[in-house]
Amino acid sequence: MIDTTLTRSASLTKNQLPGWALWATFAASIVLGAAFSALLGFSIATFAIFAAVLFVAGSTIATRVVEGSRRAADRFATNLIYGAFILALVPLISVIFTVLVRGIPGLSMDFLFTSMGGMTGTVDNETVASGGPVLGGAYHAIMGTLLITLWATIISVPIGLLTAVYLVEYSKGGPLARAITFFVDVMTGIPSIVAGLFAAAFFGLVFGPGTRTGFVAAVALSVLMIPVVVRSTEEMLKIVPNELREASYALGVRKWRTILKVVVPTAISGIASGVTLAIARVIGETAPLLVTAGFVNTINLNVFAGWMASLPTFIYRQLMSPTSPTNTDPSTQRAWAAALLLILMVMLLNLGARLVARIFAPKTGR
Amino acid sequence: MSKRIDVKDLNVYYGDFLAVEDVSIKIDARSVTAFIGPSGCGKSTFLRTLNRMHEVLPGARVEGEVLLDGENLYGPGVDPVTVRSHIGMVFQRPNPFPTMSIRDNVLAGVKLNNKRISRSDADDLVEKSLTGANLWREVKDRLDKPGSGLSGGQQQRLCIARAIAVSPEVILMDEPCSALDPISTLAIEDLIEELKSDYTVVIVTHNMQQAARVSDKTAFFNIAGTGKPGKLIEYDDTTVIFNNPTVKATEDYVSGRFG
Amino acid sequence: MSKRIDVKDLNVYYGDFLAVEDVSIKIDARSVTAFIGPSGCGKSTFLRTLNRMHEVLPGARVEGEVLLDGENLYGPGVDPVTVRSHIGMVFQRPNPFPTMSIRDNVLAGVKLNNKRISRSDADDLVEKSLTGANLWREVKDRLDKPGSGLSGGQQQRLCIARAIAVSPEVILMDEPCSALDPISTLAIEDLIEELKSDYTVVIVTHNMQQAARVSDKTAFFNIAGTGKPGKLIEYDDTTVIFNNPTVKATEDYVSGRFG
Amino acid sequence: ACGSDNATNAAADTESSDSALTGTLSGAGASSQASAMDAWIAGFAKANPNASIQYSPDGSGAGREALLAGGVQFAGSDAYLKDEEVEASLGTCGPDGALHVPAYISPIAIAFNLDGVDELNLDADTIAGIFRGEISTWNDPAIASQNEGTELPATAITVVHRSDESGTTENFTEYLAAAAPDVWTTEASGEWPAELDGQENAQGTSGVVSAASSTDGAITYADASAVGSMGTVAVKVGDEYVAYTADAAAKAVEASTPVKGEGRPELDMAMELARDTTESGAYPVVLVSYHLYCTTYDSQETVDLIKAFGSYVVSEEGQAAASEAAGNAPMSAALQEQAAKAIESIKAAS
Amino acid sequence: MSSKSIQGTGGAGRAGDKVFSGITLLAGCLILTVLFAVAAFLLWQALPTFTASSDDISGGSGFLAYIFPLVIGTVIAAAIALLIATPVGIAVALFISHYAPRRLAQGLGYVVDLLAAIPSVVYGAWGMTVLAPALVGPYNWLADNAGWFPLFAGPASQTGKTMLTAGIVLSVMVLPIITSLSREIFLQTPKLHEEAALAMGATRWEMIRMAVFPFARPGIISAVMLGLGRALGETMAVALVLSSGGLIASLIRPGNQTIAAEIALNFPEAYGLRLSELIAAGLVLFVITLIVNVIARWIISRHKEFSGAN
Ligand SMILES: Nc1ncnc2c1ncn2[C@@H]1O[C@H](COP(=O)(O)OP(=O)(O)OP(=O)(O)O)[C@@H](O)[C@H]1O
Ligand SMILES: Nc1ncnc2c1ncn2[C@@H]1O[C@H](COP(=O)(O)OP(=O)(O)OP(=O)(O)O)[C@@H](O)[C@H]1O
Ligand SMILES: [Mg+2]
Ligand SMILES: [Mg+2]
Ligand SMILES: O=P([O-])([O-])[O-]
Repeated sequence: MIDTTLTRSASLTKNQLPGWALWATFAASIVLGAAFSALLGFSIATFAIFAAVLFVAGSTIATRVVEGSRRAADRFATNLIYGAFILALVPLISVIFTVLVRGIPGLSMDFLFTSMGGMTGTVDNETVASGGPVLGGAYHAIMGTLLITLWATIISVPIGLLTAVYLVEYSKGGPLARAITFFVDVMTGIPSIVAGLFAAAFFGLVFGPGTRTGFVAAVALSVLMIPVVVRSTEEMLKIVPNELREASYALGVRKWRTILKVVVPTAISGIASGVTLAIARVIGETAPLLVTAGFVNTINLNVFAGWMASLPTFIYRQLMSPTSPTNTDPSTQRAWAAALLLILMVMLLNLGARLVARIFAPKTGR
Repeated sequence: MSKRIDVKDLNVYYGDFLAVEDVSIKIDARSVTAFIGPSGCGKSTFLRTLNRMHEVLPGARVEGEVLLDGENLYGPGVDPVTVRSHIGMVFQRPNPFPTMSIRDNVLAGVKLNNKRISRSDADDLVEKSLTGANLWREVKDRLDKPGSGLSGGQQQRLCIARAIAVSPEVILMDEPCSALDPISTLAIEDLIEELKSDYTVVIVTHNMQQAARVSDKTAFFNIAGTGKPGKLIEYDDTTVIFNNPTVKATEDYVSGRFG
Repeated sequence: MSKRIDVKDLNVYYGDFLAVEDVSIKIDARSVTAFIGPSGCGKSTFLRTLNRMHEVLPGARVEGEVLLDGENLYGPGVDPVTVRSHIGMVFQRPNPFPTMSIRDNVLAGVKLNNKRISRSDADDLVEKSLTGANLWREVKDRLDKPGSGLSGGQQQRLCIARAIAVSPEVILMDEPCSALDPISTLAIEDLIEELKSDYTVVIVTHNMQQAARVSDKTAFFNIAGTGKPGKLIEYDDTTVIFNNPTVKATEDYVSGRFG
Repeated sequence: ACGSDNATNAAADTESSDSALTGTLSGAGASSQASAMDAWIAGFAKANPNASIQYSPDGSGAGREALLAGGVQFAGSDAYLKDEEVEASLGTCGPDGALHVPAYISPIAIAFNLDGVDELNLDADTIAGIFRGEISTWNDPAIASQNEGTELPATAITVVHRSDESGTTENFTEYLAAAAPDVWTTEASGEWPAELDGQENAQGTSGVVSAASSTDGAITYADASAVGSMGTVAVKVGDEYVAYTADAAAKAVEASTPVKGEGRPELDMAMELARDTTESGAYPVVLVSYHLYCTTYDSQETVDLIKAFGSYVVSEEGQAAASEAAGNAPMSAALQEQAAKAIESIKAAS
Repeated sequence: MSSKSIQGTGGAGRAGDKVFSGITLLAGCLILTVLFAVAAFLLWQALPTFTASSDDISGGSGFLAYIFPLVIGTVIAAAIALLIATPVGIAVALFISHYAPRRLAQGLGYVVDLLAAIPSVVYGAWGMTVLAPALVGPYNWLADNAGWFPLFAGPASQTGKTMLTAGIVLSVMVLPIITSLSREIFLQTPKLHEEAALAMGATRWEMIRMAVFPFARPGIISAVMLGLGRALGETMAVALVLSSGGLIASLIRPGNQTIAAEIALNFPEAYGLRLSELIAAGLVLFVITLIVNVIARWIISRHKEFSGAN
């Protein structure tokens, strides 16, 4: 029979790192990490870095010596992957912590349900002097963000989905499809402000100069959103197995029904996350909104007329030009509270998308 | 409801590669026809041309005519979707829809086409089709569970149930039993026997005994070598093919008493 | 290089569902053992426990012992990766790596352990394995083409070539021939015959003739009803099982002279 | 549907319904005015509940562009129109072009973050030297010699300037270029000189203030209302050191000369500030932010609104409201009067 | 059970197909149109810059001299962001799809998606108030100990507002994009192929390299491209976090500037030629994205034959 070039251990358990070895490595790297860190003047960050590096190196080398290079590579990869995850959590926790600590004090019913109408620096000065609750709220901005994002979604998701469907299901890789794919990629790199300027200029041309409405902003955001929707949907549709399409065709089902009822539902989980991602990407945009929706302190619920506030512009203005320049704390508090709200909104959206995905997703019973 | 198929001088291509060359064959209505031949000789490929599933693959195309009761499937103005709803198909690999329950999988052909069907009709259809595919007993208590939770053999039978649920006139089966155990295989063979009285059945099989048992006529395909096109070598009554073939290659192939 | 397998009181679960109950079986080194039984009775499930592939599925677990030459596969400190490199597997559905060429597919397992295999050794190994799987002739001119461009049967043979290329001590095959034509089936059966002289081979098959032809011993599994666990009903020399089984169910099953 | 625009819980105003003004005015421009504008808008809304004003603090340049393009009815700008802009305004803003009215006056503080030091006396040359990076430690003799008795540490000076183009920068560099021409050899501009590369910078007034407040040894320049608890510089004018105050700033504005020229309307109030003034008690590092109106509007309704709003802004009451909210310097009475007159000249196209 | 002819039937259904494919085509064309409109808008607005004499351009020595440092700055920022976010993002996606305990994985995915939910102003504010001050110490240490290396040449910024900080903030913003798309694709890797690898005795990592990565490669590239788009186009975060300036090799000193931030910072006060200049800068960014994408496409297409589909 085929001569084996493998070097395999005869026993199944030989050359195994005992279970306690990793814990020992862990303990050693903690101790050594603390020691090294102390040499440089102890800090949590250097300690964590030293300990992590020591642990990764130590466990990899130990594995390498005892179990061989393949296991070592596996252990190394595992360590790095866990490490990467922890690393990714650091900024996340830091940002969330910052937003929570600074945002929670500002959240109140008043903040949720009033606008900034009538607010002036004088009011804030008095608030600071008297120590009373911070007045003024983000209701106008919340509604603005909801409406603008809703419209942007209404515009982008159908266009994005349909385009992705065209690319994956219909195009057969022709020059038009290649052009679309290519330019969609290019579109992802349009700076957000340019999208805003473009929408402003376009509506300026059509409806007269200075046309600023929620809808103009929605169009600007759509320019930013569409490529994300197309790109993520395209990837998700591509990995739907052809077998399923064929099964459907063989039942005499039309292509468009196959797409809508078999292909899209199979990919819906990924599509939903892509759309969520796209919404999250634009819901926090500031620059394009500044030039398209204008900026107001009062409530406007009509996206087709009048200027409109939004949470990101609200945050930006409160941070960059506080209501009272002399007492910026109330403005800062409002800004962080609004940031917290914005994050909560996207969280809810995310939950919603997951629910959608769960309902339609392929049942993996097997 | 059954229909006759006449294939005239059919060449099947994948892009520039000629996979099946110059096949002419007459398949009778109300009969079972088996395609046999070594792997890669183009049985699946040829089968797929009979309901225009071939053209779903990019670059795939055919030359020649396939007549269904005298009408050319590849004629101008013929809608492949209509063709496929007349000519059903079961694939080599089971492919239930992962997003659908077992019940919905069976009803897929009906529901995906947006045909309205009453609840009780649907229940009857599900039961009838699953019984026909010898699966009813095993799944009747979990019709609402996903179809992908079944074993390979169960999945294949589910696909058969799905195909017969739309009652096509011709049923094409590409090695439908290759994943099945003998009991299910027997059930499917019984089913084919039953279907024959109303439908035209074409089946690809690697199993000589199966071909001998179920088919009225047998077509033997062969291939001269890699990169060469597959060809129809001999086509005759099954008894003739298995007992008294005219071509040497056929005899060689069927005389090995395989599988 | 061959090894003996002793299974003791093995229960196999999918989450809470007991799929296979209380199996004890001794599989001799240098022999071919066939698992037969109706669909869904847990043959594949049980087979997968023999190289710890079962636990790859979420929620899947086993109770009991599987001893490979006396060493428990499920013992503490046993690495499933080591187990699997001792015990190779061929699946029911062909699964070549689509992104690798045919050649790389064959070498995939070998390269894991031996990155610096010389070009000529690799060539030899590829040719030997592919020849063993009866695929060499068909693919020798396109070794650098992707493995996914092959027909179903060709793909399955490629997977067999890939499994034997690493020369495991035990080879598990889950219906390896279900997608194959008789010629390839014969080739695989010859291959199994050959492997037997060095390795332990376990094969799941729906094909009674195949079981009868290739195996030394046969295990018959059965299932009492849906939702019930599969059980090992009878295990004996193949001639005994097919000609003189002690259990009625076995006799019923093997006497239907199926596929 | 359940939100309210009454953030301050003000009692509903019933007495003010005698105002007949309706409609919406849109303005855009300088962000320096944003806080004051909030106060004006709130004050104006109280008196005219049926009219509304909206202002987008996009920046002076954007405001001027928008006004000249007809996108807004008024603009706020930290700088007056350049000649070519005046030319453009002649067509789009009526035959007499656009009108500058000063609305917001605020001293620019030179603020630093130095432990234990709250005030420093510096002359223009020293300030320019510091901001050019030529004087790089706080105990430099040039600084010490002007601040006898102050304990100066050897801390390195970190200059923080604006990263965005800004009216504050323009006014500050104008002062440096005029008062310290030997040291500050760069032309005044809204953008910080590119040749002074490698200094710290931040976006917006709040950006520089926050960067400077959190960096030991930092110095920056910012609207005086925003500098918070940082130490500030008293600037040498003539022979004395003047700290920024509202009065000192107003005095500097009074010493200015009007800008005259082709195409500027007669009552226009664009002014050239005398940065190198030696007048006693004047604080020349000051920013004057204008409102720009058209001299002629298409509809009488707009004219009524503009006049009502414009005169409110420059009224005693409007200036007081702004300075209370934004902490800036109110305009002097004389300036208020002149401004009111200018606004009166706005008319509808016949 | 119709025994109708295959000819002429299904007219209505066929129309459905035509209409649907027509609509999808229309959607695609609409995108192209918008894109051309954006390009045309940029060109039209940028035109004065290209015709102006070089003295009138900011910096006084022509547009090329003006834009060059910005291009380099943009590339540096995006490169730092991707260099950090790509490996970390893929690793996090793998962690969620193949490493984390199954029960945890869903929740973890959600947590990382949260990063995408944070608006860029908040990242900017966080970068400015939390991250930058925290990095002053490490930067000083780098300048003291690795100052010989041009990228870490001192003296380090005393506010921590440097290119490296901006790059880190960008990488945090880009991370969820890469992670969430890659994760979805990793989860879709055919079980067949994963099992094939495992059954051969591959370790988990080897299985990932053999079955998961090849399958996911085009998807990963797409994800990275999306992330790159964000990194290139991000305005607010960079504007708030970076002490901008001229071109400089050191990443821990004030200096460098990105195109997007340059536009955002100067747009408010810009008019006339300056405005046109900024828009021309936008156009250049457009071109950069174009070039990067050409390269990415090329990489993907090189391996087309071996793509994981089917
Ligand atoms: N999608 C495809 N593109 C290109 N060539 C293909 C494709 N599918 C099959 N072929 C080739 O066409 C020929 C016929 O393949 P086909 O699948 O029809 O064989 P088969 O007779 O069904 O074999 P099996 O019994 O193994 O299923 C083979 O050479 C095969 O490699
Ligand atoms: N992943 C899974 N999760 C839950 N149950 C499963 C899973 N896979 C299989 N089963 C169930 O376990 C039982 C045994 O299945 P298995 O696939 O082992 O059968 P088999 O004997 O191999 O059948 P076949 O001959 O059809 O391949 C069946 O009832 C099946 O439905
Ligand atoms: Mg086939
Ligand atoms: Mg099985
Ligand atoms: O008011 P600024 O132009 O300095 O922002």
